[in-house]
Amino acid sequence: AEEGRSPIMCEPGDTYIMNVMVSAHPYWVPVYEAFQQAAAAFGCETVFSGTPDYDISKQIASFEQDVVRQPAGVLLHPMQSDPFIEPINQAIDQGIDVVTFAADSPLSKRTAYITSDNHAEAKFAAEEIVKQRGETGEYAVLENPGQSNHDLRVTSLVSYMEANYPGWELVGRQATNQDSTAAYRAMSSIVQANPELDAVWIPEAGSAEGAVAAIQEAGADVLVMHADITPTMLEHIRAGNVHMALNPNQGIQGFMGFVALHLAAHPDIFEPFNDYKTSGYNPFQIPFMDNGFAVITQENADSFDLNAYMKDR
Amino acid sequence: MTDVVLKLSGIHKSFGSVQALRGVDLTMRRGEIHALAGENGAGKSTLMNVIDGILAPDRGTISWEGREVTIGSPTEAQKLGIGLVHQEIALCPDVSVAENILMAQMNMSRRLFVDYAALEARAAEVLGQLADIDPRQRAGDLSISNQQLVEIAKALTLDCKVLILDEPTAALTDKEAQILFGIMRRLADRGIAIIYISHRMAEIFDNCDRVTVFRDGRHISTMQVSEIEPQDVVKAMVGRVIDDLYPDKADAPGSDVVLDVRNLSEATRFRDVSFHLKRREVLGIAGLIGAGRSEIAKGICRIEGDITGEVWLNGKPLKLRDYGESIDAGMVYLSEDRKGSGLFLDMSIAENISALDLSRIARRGGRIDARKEHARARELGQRLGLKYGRLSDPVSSLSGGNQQKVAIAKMLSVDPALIFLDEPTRGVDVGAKAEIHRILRDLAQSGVGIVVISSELPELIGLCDRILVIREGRVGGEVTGNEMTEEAIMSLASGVAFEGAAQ
Amino acid sequence: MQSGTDQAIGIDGTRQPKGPGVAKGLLKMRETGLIAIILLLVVVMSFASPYFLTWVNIRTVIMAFAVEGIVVVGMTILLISGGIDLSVGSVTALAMVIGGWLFLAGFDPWIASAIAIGCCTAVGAFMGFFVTKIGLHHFIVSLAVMVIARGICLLGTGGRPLGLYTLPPEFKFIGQGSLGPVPVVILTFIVIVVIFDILLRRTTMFRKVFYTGSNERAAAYSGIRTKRVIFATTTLCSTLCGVAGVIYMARFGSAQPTFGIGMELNVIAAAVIGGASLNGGTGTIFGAILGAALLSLVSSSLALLDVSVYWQDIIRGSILLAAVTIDLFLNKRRG
Amino acid sequence: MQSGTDQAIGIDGTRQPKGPGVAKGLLKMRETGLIAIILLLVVVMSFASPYFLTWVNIRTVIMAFAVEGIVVVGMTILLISGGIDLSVGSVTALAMVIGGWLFLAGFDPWIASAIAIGCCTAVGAFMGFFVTKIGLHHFIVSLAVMVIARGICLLGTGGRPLGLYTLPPEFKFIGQGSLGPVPVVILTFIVIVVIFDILLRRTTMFRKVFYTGSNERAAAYSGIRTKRVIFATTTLCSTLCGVAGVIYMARFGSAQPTFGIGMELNVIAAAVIGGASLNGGTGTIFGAILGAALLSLVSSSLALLDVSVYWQDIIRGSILLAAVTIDLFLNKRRG
Ligand SMILES: Nc1ncnc2c1ncn2[C@@H]1O[C@H](COP(=O)(O)OP(=O)(O)OP(=O)(O)O)[C@@H](O)[C@H]1O
Ligand SMILES: Nc1ncnc2c1ncn2[C@@H]1O[C@H](COP(=O)(O)OP(=O)(O)OP(=O)(O)O)[C@@H](O)[C@H]1O
Ligand SMILES: [Mg+2]
Ligand SMILES: [Mg+2]
Repeated sequence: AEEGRSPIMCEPGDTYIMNVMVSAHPYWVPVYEAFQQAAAAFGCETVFSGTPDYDISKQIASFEQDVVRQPAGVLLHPMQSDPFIEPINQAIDQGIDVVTFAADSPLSKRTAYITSDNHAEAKFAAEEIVKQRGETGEYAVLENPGQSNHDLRVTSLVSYMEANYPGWELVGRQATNQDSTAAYRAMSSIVQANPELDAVWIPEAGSAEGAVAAIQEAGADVLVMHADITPTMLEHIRAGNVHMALNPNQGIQGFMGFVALHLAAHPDIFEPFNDYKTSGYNPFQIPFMDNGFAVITQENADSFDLNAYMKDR
Repeated sequence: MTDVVLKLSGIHKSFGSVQALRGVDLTMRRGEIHALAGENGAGKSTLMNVIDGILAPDRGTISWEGREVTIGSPTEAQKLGIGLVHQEIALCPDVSVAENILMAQMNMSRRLFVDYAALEARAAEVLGQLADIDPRQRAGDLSISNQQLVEIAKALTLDCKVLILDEPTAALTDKEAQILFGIMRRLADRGIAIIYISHRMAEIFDNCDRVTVFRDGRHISTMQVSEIEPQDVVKAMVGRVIDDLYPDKADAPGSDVVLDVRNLSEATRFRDVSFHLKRREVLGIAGLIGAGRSEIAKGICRIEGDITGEVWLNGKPLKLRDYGESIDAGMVYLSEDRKGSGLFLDMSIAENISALDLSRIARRGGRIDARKEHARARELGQRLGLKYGRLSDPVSSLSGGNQQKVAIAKMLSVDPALIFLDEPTRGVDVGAKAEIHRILRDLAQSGVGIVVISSELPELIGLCDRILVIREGRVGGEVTGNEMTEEAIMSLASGVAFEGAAQ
Repeated sequence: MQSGTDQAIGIDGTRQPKGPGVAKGLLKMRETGLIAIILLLVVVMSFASPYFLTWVNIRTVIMAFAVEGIVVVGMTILLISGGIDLSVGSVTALAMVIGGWLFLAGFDPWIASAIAIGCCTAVGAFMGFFVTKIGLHHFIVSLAVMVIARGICLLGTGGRPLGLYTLPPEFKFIGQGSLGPVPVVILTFIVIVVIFDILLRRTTMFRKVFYTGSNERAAAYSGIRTKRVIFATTTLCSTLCGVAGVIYMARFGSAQPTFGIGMELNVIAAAVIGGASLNGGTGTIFGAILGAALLSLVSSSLALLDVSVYWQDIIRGSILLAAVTIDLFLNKRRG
Repeated sequence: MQSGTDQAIGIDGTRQPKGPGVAKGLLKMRETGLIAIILLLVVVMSFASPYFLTWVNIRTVIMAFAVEGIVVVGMTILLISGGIDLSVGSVTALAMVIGGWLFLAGFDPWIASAIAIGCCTAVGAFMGFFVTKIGLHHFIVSLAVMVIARGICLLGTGGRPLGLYTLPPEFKFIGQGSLGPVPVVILTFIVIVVIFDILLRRTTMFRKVFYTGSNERAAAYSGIRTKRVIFATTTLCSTLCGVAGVIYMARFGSAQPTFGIGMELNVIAAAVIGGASLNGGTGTIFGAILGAALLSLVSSSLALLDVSVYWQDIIRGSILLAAVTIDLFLNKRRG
């Protein structure tokens, strides 16, 4: 390092890449924003990369191309865990650090993993439903099979309800795959078939948009809880059509993701109280880091307007 | 010359390296029936497409009623008053006959809604002159000859000053053709100029006023029909005299039987058909449109229909499951619908010719020997006088008659034991026709069975040793030798008394 | 061989009832098989679920395909003319995004919608240009446009849905309002379907669509400007996508850049179940809408019966296959 | 007018070089335009990014389409015969899921793979049956099978990917191994492409595919059992999906039930860019693979240049459109 520069700061040109699938998805926007903020604090450069498609081959190709560019590290959202084992290990072997976020590749040699605790979200949602509607009732869930965090949010809630609130009955469970039209159709049918429905839990915001429209059209009194947020759902929360949304702290995810990556790329500054250094491991191994989640209600909705947040950036 | 409607001068048109038209002239007078003759590929259809605005000429001028015009599309041609019946049938198979016939009218009409009742009435009226076809039927369900009649009906509805008929009678029997000539004469009397393209000399000499001959894209001559003989036209077309359109008949057919058909029946289209074909004999099959001639041949070859009955080929009974086995047994069928089922228009000439039996051009292991394929195609092409640029050109770039030659070459390429030829010389020029007749006779002489289905009675009479007449799906009778006259055949075909059948 | 039945020929060459014998005529209609299948499903479902035959549920089922049904109308006409359009989903989203974006930029929502629909028309014209002037195939052109239009949606929104909750109530009315018990969306849908069904069956202008699709060359020889016809049907299909997009925008109060992914297959399937041929020349609006209704009914029924999500795809696919097979046999038998 | 040129005829009706004048022959080949476009892109990219012309990057670009390329081979042959298959993505996923599931159930991975490929063949035969015996259109049958196969994948896995990390190394070798610097996947891909390219250009059996696709009736009138040909090409396409699925399984060490969504459009686009006609009768394997290479190259280049994701779709779609347009003009000029 040059004189006067802390060893934690980047050399000019040090670049970190954030690689995702379906790269146009708005979820990544605040994550990458925070990733950039953290990078700026350390004088590093960043690149946003990945594939616009929902296609594992293409994401692997884009990841491998990132590695060709010899970055300091890659913050990766692996579309699937196992296919990324080899690519991640090869990158690590070349001295390029990899931290995963929001989805993991646990069998690979990635140094850290940062995500929301989906169990915690599901538990919070379950308790909120019971708090609002009492010890007995009927509820439904929409789901998006195949995406692990969405799956977890649903399965955790269902098993938590079963285990702790036997008075609650699951009366509808439909796959709507983040498609608002499908959700509209499914929710309409569920509301028809179950006039006594008390609550619905939706693991993502895309389906929630259609579901709320269906519930409003049917004039049903259903407590809607969902995860993630979109501008439309924010308006629904403001208007009181939706009880609350649980939104993972994307900012923390991106910021801490960068920090974990940057630290992993500068292991020299750390003398751990273990054998890692002598055994040749990276001392900044973090098996799991929880970025937490925020609860969005009518009161605090204004702070979650993504368009307002991104306005001057 | 106030009565000149259309005058073409110095028209040039080339397709890539092929010069289809090299400066031709044509003048059409009001009320005349003007025949256009020329070998296959001489450029007749190309010129008609130029007149109809489908093709743009490379050079040359068109003047309409004394005014120079450019015709950019069929619509513009229609507006001027030009109607064209194409050599190739082009109907919309999914819509009714009535709509097909009156499509151009409907296109021009400013009315918002279609009046189906009036449409059908109008179509029935036009069709009534020609044939018995239900205007409400889907056009795609009609047989080829009926489709041809619909094409003609289409042109008759046009309010035109120049009507072009490009080989309209190629798929028609004499009866329909005579009806058409009657209509043509009436139209001409009303002042309409008619361009009539045909390879049948008799038709030209019976019905036309003037005849223009093309050769190799050039205008050779325009003559007054009354002042010349058919040989003059043939000579102008081919550049030599063709003395014999039909080869000599076999002196005596062999005693052994090549094909023996016994009690062949099918659910709806034919019943109890029995006939045989002796060695060295050419058998003709005649009948009215829709009599079931094609269906019988297709049934024997197992191309279509569930047949009962027996078929013996060269003394052996055939148990065929499909047409592939028929080809293996040496029995092939040349389709009357060359565009729909005879040819692969977008594939090359060579590929078309070898389609029937690929094993002939294959080396061991089923590998295609391109050189063998070309050699075979070249040889057959020469034998039939096929006019082409390269063997790798798509068949669609050939003229109608040359396409027909490719279809025949395809049949000959497998050295068959028996060929059914359905309208074999459809659209083929006189020179080539004589050549094809000679080839068929030679094949018969060498022991190959030849069965010819034709709507052109003179051809059947000239070529065949014996003619089987089919009436409404049954064998109506048989004529040989001197009994083979048009009258005799017509009366057997229609079941009407002798004199009544004569035209 | 002339038949003496009491039937007139329909536009699509099918026989249609004329005068008396409507019941018999109905039996011979192209769409009868499909109606029978749908009725069967309705009967089965009304036994399986007490909620099925309620007005609310029926309304829900219709609402679920009404807006997409507008796109089905455009697709059917395009298919009849011999074309196909894979971009319908993206173009519908494009209308939402452009309309929403203009509204947020301060435009009056009606003007914004009109501009959005106009943009979709322009996209259709763009495709029509490549098909008719350049000579490319509809499939590949619309595939490219599907990708490009999606890209424009993403670019215009930064990938984020636009919240349009502030749309004025009189505009939202076209998506959320009701006239009496009937939602405006359903009324709009019915009006569009009826208009185009009549146009397609009865007018000289739309008959040209059938001719062009059945045999383009033959149509051209009859003086029909087939390129113009194809250009028009391509443009019309995209325009109807624009209309659908604007209605979706009013209904959902948001504009999602990712809306309508995979819509094209659903829409084409509906048209084909309803008798449209992928080779052009045949098809009816009424049939296509029945096809859309069948697909939607199946989905709704499966949800109402709370069938496991993993089974739903299998059942839906099988019913699609069964429906076209049964339909084919009924038409063979009859024809 | 008979010509005495020094050319041999390719099966697809294109002229091919023979003896001397290879350069001239190349200029006349159907695929030349595409090669030119690809070379142009490579030249531009090698200036734009220093990483582009590295072996690792080239390998990555090839790897990105090699396995899908096997599916492209099957699709091209099917397109030539006049068919189309929308189910390729689902069927590829089905092979992964069945293979993975059997392996986890204790089967030897090679046997599990063989069974998985066999199941895909059966799916292809199922589609072939509906197309040739029932008489339905490829589009609608494969659409239904696409949905059904996806459902089976979800049902078999409960919607969650199967982890197959325990696959033995000798099996993983077919997906992850290398012979020298060249990955086995690329070698397999090249072998399959070369074999089918030769078969399609040179054998009588595959010539029938062209005849059938060019004019099915004329083929039947030439004694070709066209239904069998179509049945065979349909089955072959699904079988090659099975092969691709097994290789993916070995490569990723997992089986993803949602794998390959949208693959069909990519695969069809590749074949069409490479000169296959959606109306049947024309196409080459070599061209289709060039098409796949072009699409993959464009995606990779955009990623390497850090183009904004919102622009990527727009650029990809535009390049697709530009490529087919340029190709069309080059062929018109030449032909
Ligand atoms: N689309 C085309 N592409 C290339 N060559 C063509 C095309 N159309 C016609 N030709 C060529 O132009 C020449 C004239 O063809 P045309 O069809 O006018 O002949 P024709 O006189 O009508 O013959 P026929 O009596 O066989 O119908 C032929 O050599 C033919 O091969
Ligand atoms: N595909 C078909 N479907 C229904 N009927 C048909 C079909 N093809 C032919 N026919 C009918 O079968 C009968 C026999 O037709 P065929 O073609 O054998 O007659 P033909 O004697 O060869 O006369 P031509 O070929 O001159 O019309 C006709 O009534 C015809 O309308
Ligand atoms: Mg001609
Ligand atoms: Mg016949």
